[in-house]
Amino acid sequence: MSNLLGKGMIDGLVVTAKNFVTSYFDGNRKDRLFTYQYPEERMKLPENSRTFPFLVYDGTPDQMRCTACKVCETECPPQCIYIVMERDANGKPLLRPRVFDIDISVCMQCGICAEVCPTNAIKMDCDFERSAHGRFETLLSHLPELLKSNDYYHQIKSAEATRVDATRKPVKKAAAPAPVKPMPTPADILTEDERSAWQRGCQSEIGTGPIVWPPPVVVKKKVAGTNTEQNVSAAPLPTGTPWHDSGIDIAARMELAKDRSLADKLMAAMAQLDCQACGYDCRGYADALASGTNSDFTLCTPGEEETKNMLEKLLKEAGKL
Amino acid sequence: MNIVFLTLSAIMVLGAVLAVTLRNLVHCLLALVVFFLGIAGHFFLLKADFLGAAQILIYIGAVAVLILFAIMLTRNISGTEGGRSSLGGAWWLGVGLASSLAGMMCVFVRRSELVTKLPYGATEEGVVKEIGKLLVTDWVVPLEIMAVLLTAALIGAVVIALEEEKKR
Amino acid sequence: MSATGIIQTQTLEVSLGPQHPSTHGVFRMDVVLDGEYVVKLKPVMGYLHRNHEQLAEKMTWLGSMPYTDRLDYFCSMTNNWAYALAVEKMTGLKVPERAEYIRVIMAELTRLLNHSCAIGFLLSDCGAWFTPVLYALREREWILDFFETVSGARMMCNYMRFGGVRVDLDDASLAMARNIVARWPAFLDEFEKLMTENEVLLARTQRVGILSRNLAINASVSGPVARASGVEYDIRKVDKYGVYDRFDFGVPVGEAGDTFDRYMIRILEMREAVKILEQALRDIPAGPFIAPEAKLRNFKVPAGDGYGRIEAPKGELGFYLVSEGGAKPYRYHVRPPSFINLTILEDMCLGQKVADTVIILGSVDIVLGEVDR
Amino acid sequence: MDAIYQLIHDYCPTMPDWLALALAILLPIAIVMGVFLTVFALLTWVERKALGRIQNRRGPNRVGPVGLFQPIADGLKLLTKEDIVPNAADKVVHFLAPVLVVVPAFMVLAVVPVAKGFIAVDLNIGVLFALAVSTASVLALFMAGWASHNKFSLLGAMRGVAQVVSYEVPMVLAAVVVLMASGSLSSVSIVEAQRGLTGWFVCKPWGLVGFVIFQLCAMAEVARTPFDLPEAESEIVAGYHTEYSGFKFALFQMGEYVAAITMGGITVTMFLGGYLGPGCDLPKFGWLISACWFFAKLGIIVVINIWARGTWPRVRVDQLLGFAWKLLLPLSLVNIVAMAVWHFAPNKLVGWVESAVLLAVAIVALVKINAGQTFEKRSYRFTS
Repeated sequence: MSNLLGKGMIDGLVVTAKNFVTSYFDGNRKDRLFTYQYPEERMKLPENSRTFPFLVYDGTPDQMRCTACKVCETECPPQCIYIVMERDANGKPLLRPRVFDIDISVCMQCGICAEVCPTNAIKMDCDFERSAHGRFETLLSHLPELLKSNDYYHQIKSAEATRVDATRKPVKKAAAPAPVKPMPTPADILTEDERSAWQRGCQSEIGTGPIVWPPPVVVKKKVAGTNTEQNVSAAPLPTGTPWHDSGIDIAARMELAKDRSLADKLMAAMAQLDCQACGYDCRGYADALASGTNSDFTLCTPGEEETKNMLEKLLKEAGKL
Repeated sequence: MNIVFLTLSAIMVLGAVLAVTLRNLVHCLLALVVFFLGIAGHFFLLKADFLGAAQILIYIGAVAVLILFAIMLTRNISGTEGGRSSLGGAWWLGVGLASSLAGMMCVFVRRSELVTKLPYGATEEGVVKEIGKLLVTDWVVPLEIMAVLLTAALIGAVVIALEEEKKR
Repeated sequence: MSATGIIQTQTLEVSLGPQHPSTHGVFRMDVVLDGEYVVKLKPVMGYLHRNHEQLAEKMTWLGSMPYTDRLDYFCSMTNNWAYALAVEKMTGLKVPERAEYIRVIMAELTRLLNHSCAIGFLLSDCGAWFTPVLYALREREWILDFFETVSGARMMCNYMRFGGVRVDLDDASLAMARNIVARWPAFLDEFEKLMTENEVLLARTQRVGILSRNLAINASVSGPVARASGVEYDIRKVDKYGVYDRFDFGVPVGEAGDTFDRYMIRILEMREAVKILEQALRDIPAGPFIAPEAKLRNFKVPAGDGYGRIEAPKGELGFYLVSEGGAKPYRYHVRPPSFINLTILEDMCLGQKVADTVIILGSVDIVLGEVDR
Repeated sequence: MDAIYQLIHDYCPTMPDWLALALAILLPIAIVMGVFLTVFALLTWVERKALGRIQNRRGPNRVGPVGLFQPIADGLKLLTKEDIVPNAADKVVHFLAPVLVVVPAFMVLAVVPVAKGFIAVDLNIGVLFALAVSTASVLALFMAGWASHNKFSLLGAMRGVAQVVSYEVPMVLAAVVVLMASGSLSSVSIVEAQRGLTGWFVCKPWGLVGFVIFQLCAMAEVARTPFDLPEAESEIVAGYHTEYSGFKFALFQMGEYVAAITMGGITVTMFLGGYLGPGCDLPKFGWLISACWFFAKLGIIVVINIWARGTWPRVRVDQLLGFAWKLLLPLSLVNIVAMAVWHFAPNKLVGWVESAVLLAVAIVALVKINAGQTFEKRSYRFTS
């Protein structure tokens, strides 16, 4: 201990005095005065810094990279992403999202969506000035706001964007046909309560069963001989593609598809995300494998090992390998 | 001068009456402090600055605080427990006693020669010096007795506190 | 006045918290005071309960990783590591050597960050008007900048992955880390000069809030709190997880187990952490930063259970996981050091002054995100 | 007062006599109030700025140049804030307390000689008046704490009362030395008694000890760190003013800061030679130079206060009271003896040596007795 009582207190005074004086003669500003005077001066954000996700497009917003594969929607820990794939009049997937919403009041900026995206479509932005007056609508980002050009991506994260550009395979995508009729947004079909629950990310509050999306078109049809009307689905959803759900494992899917054609079986083995990582949509890849125009069964990235093994097994059984 | 005197006196009387009639002990104490302040004001009015300052220092700074600690040790501070009024049944007796005492005081003060001359020939400026001299000459025995008394009280307080400490 | 002549006083029940400047979050202490002495203290927790464990059981294995950041929000890196360690034990994933070194670097930097702020807040609780905290925060800025450069976020790093780490350390970031390590001893010297020998601090902390060695062991207290009471227990030495067996460092152990010891142990631990960091930054090998067989999507863990524990800055942080072989954990349990260390708060506070409870709480170093989960 | 009356009379002979008299009384009070309110506003700014720099922050820097108008912004903000009175509070007492905090603080100003020949009221018991009036703040403090009906407030108030009452004793005893040396209670005579190169009382052994005791007691009396227990924010939230908001809170702050300034003023008057300094006797601008001297010395005291606040932790309540009763009180008693020794010494040198030795022995003995078992050196072992 100090031999003189009071020395410790004097020492402390010396330290604070030194800090007081040197804060005025601070060559390297971060040695003493470490705060940034925010609106005037801004920190240079490191390239890795992440805030909220955005979607990258090449060229024009039409050429978005996203294929609506829903990998990010599945993996997102707080479940703040909502995707609806665009389909043409016949229900054929167009490999692009019609609805892509991110609720940034729920998003926790973990960046897992960007990590798991097979097409490098979703990336993390650096823009942190996202405060808004409302809690719901203003903090819900829709597709148009989410889409940012590849140039913007280069601008904020040049090294990473260059790396991505070098590894990206060009994706053949059909030019977007004019949509037949506008797809209802959740705002149109959900009740007020359900909508707010959805916006709060409380999916469990909405109805009891899983949300069927897009909603089946329902027409009223007179039942013969009576005055009653019956609800009949006008255009049933395209069948034949056992619904992929992380709850349905591959064995169950194969069971569902066991009486179907080879192409259907192959497709059931896939992740069925239409992510285009293979260069086709899932149906196209299944057809190509079944017809033998493509024999590489390892292309389904989202499906990973189990899909590869199953595809190999199915193709071997069919004698295609 | 008269206005100041009358106002001060009125405040004092009010404070004194409130101090005995209010239910809440802390309010009583605050009323008492008003009364003390009035006395100090009177001293200043009489150009007895030293006494005025001493009045504030001792009565407000010390006595009132002492009473305060005593109040804090009692249970029923807010005066809400128990139904009885703070004025007992014989309040008229108190009023009578107090007014007769006041009357007697008036008579004796009027007759006293203290009113007409400053004691011991002290000048206005030299009051403090004069008081000091008197305290260590003529009044040294009472002063010492008081000092012993206070010391004894202090030691007593320490002893009680020590017992408390031992119990812990 | 009672018959014995001793003044009988009423006790006063004060609820310190949940809104109180020094309860380090929404924590409540129901204190019964006799004068200023504490005669009874009941910690009340749960104000920040966020259903962490249940959430994790509804989420993919990877999805829980960013949530572990939010446990002890000062030390997201070590939280990540403990979780990753538990999962790696269950899957048998081998972590590449470079990743192990990166993990050590991150964990020890987290230790520096946590301890400097912990003692800063402790001194602030002593009434030092925020000066020590701001000095600690000033140095913490460097570490946070480093974390942001590497992981993309300052506090919610979400950096570790099963089988490695998410982003490699390039040369620039390594230089940044070396710079931090080089300037830290100077900061510690300044900090110690500011406070360690201050007589007021000594009077406030020495022989205040003593935790006996036996009680520390019986209550399974861990981390600096236990070591200040003379318990020689450091998981870095006991388990030698990661590559900790390769570094030469000591574990400081105190005698008295009072608040001052808990303060000093943290300072000494920081000095040891600097030693580890110097060695790790010198020896870090080249190689992959994540195991090649590690995968992100559709990650599944074979059925079974596993307990991964590390020496987090606050003590033993453990994750007990049960898997049924699916994409989600069947059971997910956290052993948070702050929570366990908090259980002995009453024993330390009894007979102390109300002002002491605050600094005793500060010396335990809790983060409510971890206590309430 | 008389000088001003004369001045008014000279320049404005037509003014009625009663008005001139009233002006002569009110003008110095107004000036002193104005000056010290400005100083108060400045002090809050200086304190925040200096604390900021000590803590590696910038301090206020948004309102006006270098944040100079921050006090005005603060005042406006507090004025416009909602005034919240707890339901269970004693409404009248709760309202009176902040007013009563400010009054004594300003009353003390009356006897502080700010410049040569400038004092609001030259009472012949000036110092006693200052000490007496400043004790009255205890009551305001207690009223605030008790009326709020909040346990933290009550704890803070009881701490405050105990603290002020305890530190009053050594403070008065430390002041006694000065009264002995100057032979007067009037603040002006005390200042005038300190003329000369080493005339300041602080330059004498008993004066130095008295100054340190007085300064420590003053810090305790106005609840400055390390004695800020009545409002120790880490323990009892905000102490006695926990339940105050808006302008009432502003009044508490004002009372506290003005009390800190006036206490500093009293310290300067008693130990640092008040307004004395080279040039203070110049015929023409003597008053200005002396005022500068006074405020410069006051500045030093204020800086010490801020510096201590930015550095030291707070003591505990039993240590606080122990410090007053076990160390400061005996020391101030010895200090009086030392003053007597000095006074009756045959010559200056002997007096110097005698009182210095006496005080040194007393300090060492008291520290030994009190701090003997308090601090211990610790060593730590490392296991590997």
